[in-house]
Amino acid sequence: MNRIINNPDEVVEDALRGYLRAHPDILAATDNPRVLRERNAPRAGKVGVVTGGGSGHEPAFLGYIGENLIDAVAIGEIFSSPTAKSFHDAFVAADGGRGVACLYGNYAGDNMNVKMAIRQAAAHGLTVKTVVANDDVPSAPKDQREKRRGVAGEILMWKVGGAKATEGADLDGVIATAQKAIDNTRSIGIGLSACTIPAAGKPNFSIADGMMEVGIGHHGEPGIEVGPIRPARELADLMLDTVLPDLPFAPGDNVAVLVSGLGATPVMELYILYDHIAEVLSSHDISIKHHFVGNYFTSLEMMGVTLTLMKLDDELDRLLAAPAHSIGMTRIAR
Amino acid sequence: MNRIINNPDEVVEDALRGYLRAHPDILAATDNPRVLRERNAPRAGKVGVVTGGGSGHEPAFLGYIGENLIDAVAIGEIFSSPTAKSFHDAFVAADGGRGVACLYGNYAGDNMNVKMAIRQAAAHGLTVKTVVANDDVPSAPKDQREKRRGVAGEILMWKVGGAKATEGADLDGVIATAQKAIDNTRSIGIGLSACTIPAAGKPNFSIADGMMEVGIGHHGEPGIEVGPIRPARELADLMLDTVLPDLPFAPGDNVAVLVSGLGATPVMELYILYDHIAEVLSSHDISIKHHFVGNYFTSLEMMGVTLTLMKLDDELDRLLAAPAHSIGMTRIAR
Amino acid sequence: MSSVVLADAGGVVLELAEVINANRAWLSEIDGAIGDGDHGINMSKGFSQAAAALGKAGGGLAAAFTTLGDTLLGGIGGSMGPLYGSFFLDLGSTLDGHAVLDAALFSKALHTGLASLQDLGNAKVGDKTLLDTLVPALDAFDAAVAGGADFGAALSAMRAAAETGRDSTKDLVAKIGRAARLGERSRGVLDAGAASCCLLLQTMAAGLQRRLT
Amino acid sequence: MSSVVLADAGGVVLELAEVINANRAWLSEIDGAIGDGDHGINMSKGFSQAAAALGKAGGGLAAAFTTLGDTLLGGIGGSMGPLYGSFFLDLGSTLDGHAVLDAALFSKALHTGLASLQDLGNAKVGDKTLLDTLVPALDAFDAAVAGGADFGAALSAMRAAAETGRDSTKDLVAKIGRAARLGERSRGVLDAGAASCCLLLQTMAAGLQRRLT
Ligand SMILES: Nc1ncnc2c1ncn2[C@@H]1O[C@H](COP(=O)(O)OP(=O)(O)O)[C@@H](O)[C@H]1O
Ligand SMILES: Nc1ncnc2c1ncn2[C@@H]1O[C@H](COP(=O)(O)OP(=O)(O)O)[C@@H](O)[C@H]1O
Ligand SMILES: [Mg+2]
Ligand SMILES: [Mg+2]
Ligand SMILES: [Mg+2]
Ligand SMILES: [Mg+2]
Repeated sequence: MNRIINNPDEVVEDALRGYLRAHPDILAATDNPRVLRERNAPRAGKVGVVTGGGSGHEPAFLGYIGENLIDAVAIGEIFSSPTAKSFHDAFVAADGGRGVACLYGNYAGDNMNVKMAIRQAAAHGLTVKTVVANDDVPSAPKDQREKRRGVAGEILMWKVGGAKATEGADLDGVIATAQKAIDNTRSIGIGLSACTIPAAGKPNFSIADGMMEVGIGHHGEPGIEVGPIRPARELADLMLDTVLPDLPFAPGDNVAVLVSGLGATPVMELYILYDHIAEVLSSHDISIKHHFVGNYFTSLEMMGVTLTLMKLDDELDRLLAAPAHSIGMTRIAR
Repeated sequence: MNRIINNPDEVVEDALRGYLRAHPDILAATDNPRVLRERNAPRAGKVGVVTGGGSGHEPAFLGYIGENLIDAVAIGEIFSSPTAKSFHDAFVAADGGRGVACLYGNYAGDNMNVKMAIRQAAAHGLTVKTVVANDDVPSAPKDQREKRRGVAGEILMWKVGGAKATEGADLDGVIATAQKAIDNTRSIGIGLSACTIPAAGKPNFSIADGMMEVGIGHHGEPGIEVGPIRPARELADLMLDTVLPDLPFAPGDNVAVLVSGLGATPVMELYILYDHIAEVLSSHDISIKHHFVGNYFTSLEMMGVTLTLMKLDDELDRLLAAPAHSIGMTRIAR
Repeated sequence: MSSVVLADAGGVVLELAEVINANRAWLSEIDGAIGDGDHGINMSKGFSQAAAALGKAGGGLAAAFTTLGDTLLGGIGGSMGPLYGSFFLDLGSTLDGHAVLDAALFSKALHTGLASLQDLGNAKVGDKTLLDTLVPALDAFDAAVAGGADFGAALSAMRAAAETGRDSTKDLVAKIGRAARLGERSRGVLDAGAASCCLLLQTMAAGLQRRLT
Repeated sequence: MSSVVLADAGGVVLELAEVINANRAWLSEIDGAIGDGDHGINMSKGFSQAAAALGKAGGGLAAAFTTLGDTLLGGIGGSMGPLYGSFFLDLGSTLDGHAVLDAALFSKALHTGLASLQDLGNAKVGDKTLLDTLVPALDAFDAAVAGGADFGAALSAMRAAAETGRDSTKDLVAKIGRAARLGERSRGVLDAGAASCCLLLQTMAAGLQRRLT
């Protein structure tokens, strides 16, 4: 394990110090060392937008703290849900008096900790409602959508939810729009190599040389098929063949496309893949209105890629276009 | 080799198609498929700013095409200098009538190809002057600075040179400032794992588990010391102990700091390192005025990191602060 | 020999922390086979924090369980934080206000904890989780008591059943948690949570047995 | 038997492309030992492009060399593009306007090419580069001619010297290029450019010998 760390059990603490030091124009600390907030949060009169999750996915989650995006984030150990206490403290850090929208991903630990945090918040009169992202198509059949994991689609959900909150919507409005966002979003990942949690010191799964794991999860959760790597253009087909029929996306649709590396895949390869994806979408008469190509949601030093598609209506289009500034994503007004 | 590619000999072509498709708001094609230009280049009356280099370092080089940055880039094969013809065509693409500043890195191939390209340009009356980045301290002793490689310091040189050209400086002015920028810049890299050129199919060097190569080059060029990996805080010391005395940087100095991952190192580790670097600099009474932490200049899927320090005067400070928008770096006016 | 004086028994929680720390690597290794290899890390982080919070003596057992539960909830996150956290919180609140722990109170505490754990985690016996240790261990305890065993003997029955329960997970296919997606591939190895739960129940039983008066 | 009719000899360049393509993997392997493992890839890319540009016949040799030089310069970049590119461009321009190639003209062409190559690359014999093949090969050719050998015999001398030159790089420490930073670690293996240069000179010599009239 060749890593730039001190004590492997303290990588999160050590990194958070660096993030805070590097981005005082965006981030601020809170009393809970595992909760960061947008430096102007809470904003009075705005619905607070919160997320949280395990570390090792940077720039997710804290990289999406920013104006028009996320107000506060609860930060867990590597690949491990934040505590109920951290979720609760993030709610408090984001609360501007109109309630808090907790937009997070569907993982057992997160579900339990959020549930307990909401109980705690309710006890002192803070209303928190949730949207649970479940965009990862291969993680369960369509008729069990509630079992699907949340993956990079969360980023688009945050972008939409954050912009909606800034527009002044009330809590139910933010929740409804974020729910619509994720309901119209589908993802799939392909893993090309394993990764190592520093405290574990060795990878807890493996992908052989020349092989890929289709449908892999963000923590190396097994996918639906292990097989020899195919050329990029076939990977694009394979990913779209899984994602398109599931919603389904149809000719004439406008979409947002997010191609995210899992960490170690060279960025040029994401562009190779994006080129094919754009080509196939255009052949289906599906128009890309927004696109993101880069390392937006990673899994430490895993090689591989995720594809996320969101079907747009006018509202989602407008909210995705809204300017935003964060470590992980900057949208400039045009 | 677990990669998202088609024909390994055509990764550059395939990726360029994707880059062009994804960023029409920034990039434009030229007649030479290995030359990209800023979409509004050439800008009449502005000194053209050009760079070029091998591929596999993304977002370098093409990721720094943008307003206030680079006008045109010559693109080589993976880790291999662009052709003389491509450098020449990039000069033409950037030429707004006031000459062209070619700001590139000190590699044998680039030196030769730029030299031939300049001859070709001179033959039809286009003046091109160069600044050759040589910021990589471990690559040669101080009294042989002309032998040192150019590494991530090039990015700061481009930022400075690009902003200077936009301010309306003439060719000599842009060259003088870019030269000043690189003369005040020092870098060092530490490699933690090897990388594989797709067309080669296997790594051409290796770094053992638990070992690091101090002073490694951007293509895996051997460094000055191979030894067991040390904790992040000692790596920060080691890097600064090499870089600080070389210029030298002194108490009271204002600096820009760039911590760039080599590709596969998780971004959180760059922040762990940055935190220590900032701490040590502050203990030396050196003030960080600008900082960049992320994957700014990579080497395919190598693990590792480079540290770059630039000593600032008022002009360098102003030019680094100027807004810019590119794939690899966005600076928002504040 | 059928009850424990609670005011002196906080040390039991320190013993739990000890056994978890001693088995940190082993628990992670089991988790590594079909999970993400961090169960030992997660557990030892939380239990060490709790031990530190309790200090050397450990105080009363009710307060010690509450501290452990609070620390797990506030300190480790993941699934174990809320699951073991609410379990131990419930143990603490059930014992709170009592001077002595007997078989009936112990059973009530464990049932309360189990209910929270199931409410939160939605798992059931056979899903290859820590419930496959906890539920049969508790059943064995209750059965022993119903059969006339005293507290100490019932604790011995619980210890044996915990181990059998833990081992039962070897042949199970995971239905919940990270390992669930492995399907048949998850068969043949122990479940990490079942292993830690066995350590906890056995150590708790032994600790209480030593304190029986 | 002492000259080659240039108008028919463009096929020599196709033979150069053939030998480079046939040795693509080997050249990359040599480069991989102390360089970055792409010499075969780079060379075969440029030479294949040139062969394609020339078509089947190859035309006159002067034009074929010029096409090769242009293609290398415009097509492969790196160090090999400008170095081999200007070398072959010079061969082409030296031969241009001549009907036949004799020993004197061949020597002049190689010397012109060598001069550009050295002007551009700043390497010298002993630095462990292609010059360690090219310079002794050219010297041997000149010496043979000076000693009274005809063109064909001088080409044979050049072939032998190219191989000796190539092999001499095995014991050298690289002074230039990527391998230079390896210092002593670069000793013990051939230099990739010296190997490709040997293939080129030997194939060129053989091709010219077959065309001697
Ligand atoms: N819903 C659940 N109910 C009960 N136990 C569970 C549940 N989900 C997971 N577990 C237990 O958690 C253990 C894994 O814990 P740990 O490795 O610490 O957390 P994580 O899975 O987040 O890495 C599993 O072995 C299993 O026994
Ligand atoms: N300055 C130079 N002069 C002559 N030959 C050189 C010079 N630099 C490098 N070479 C030759 O180039 C060869 C490497 O070529 P190649 O692998 O294609 O390029 P790169 O080093 O850019 O990967 C070396 O083996 C050496 O013979
Ligand atoms: Mg975990
Ligand atoms: Mg090369
Ligand atoms: Mg685990
Ligand atoms: Mg090479």
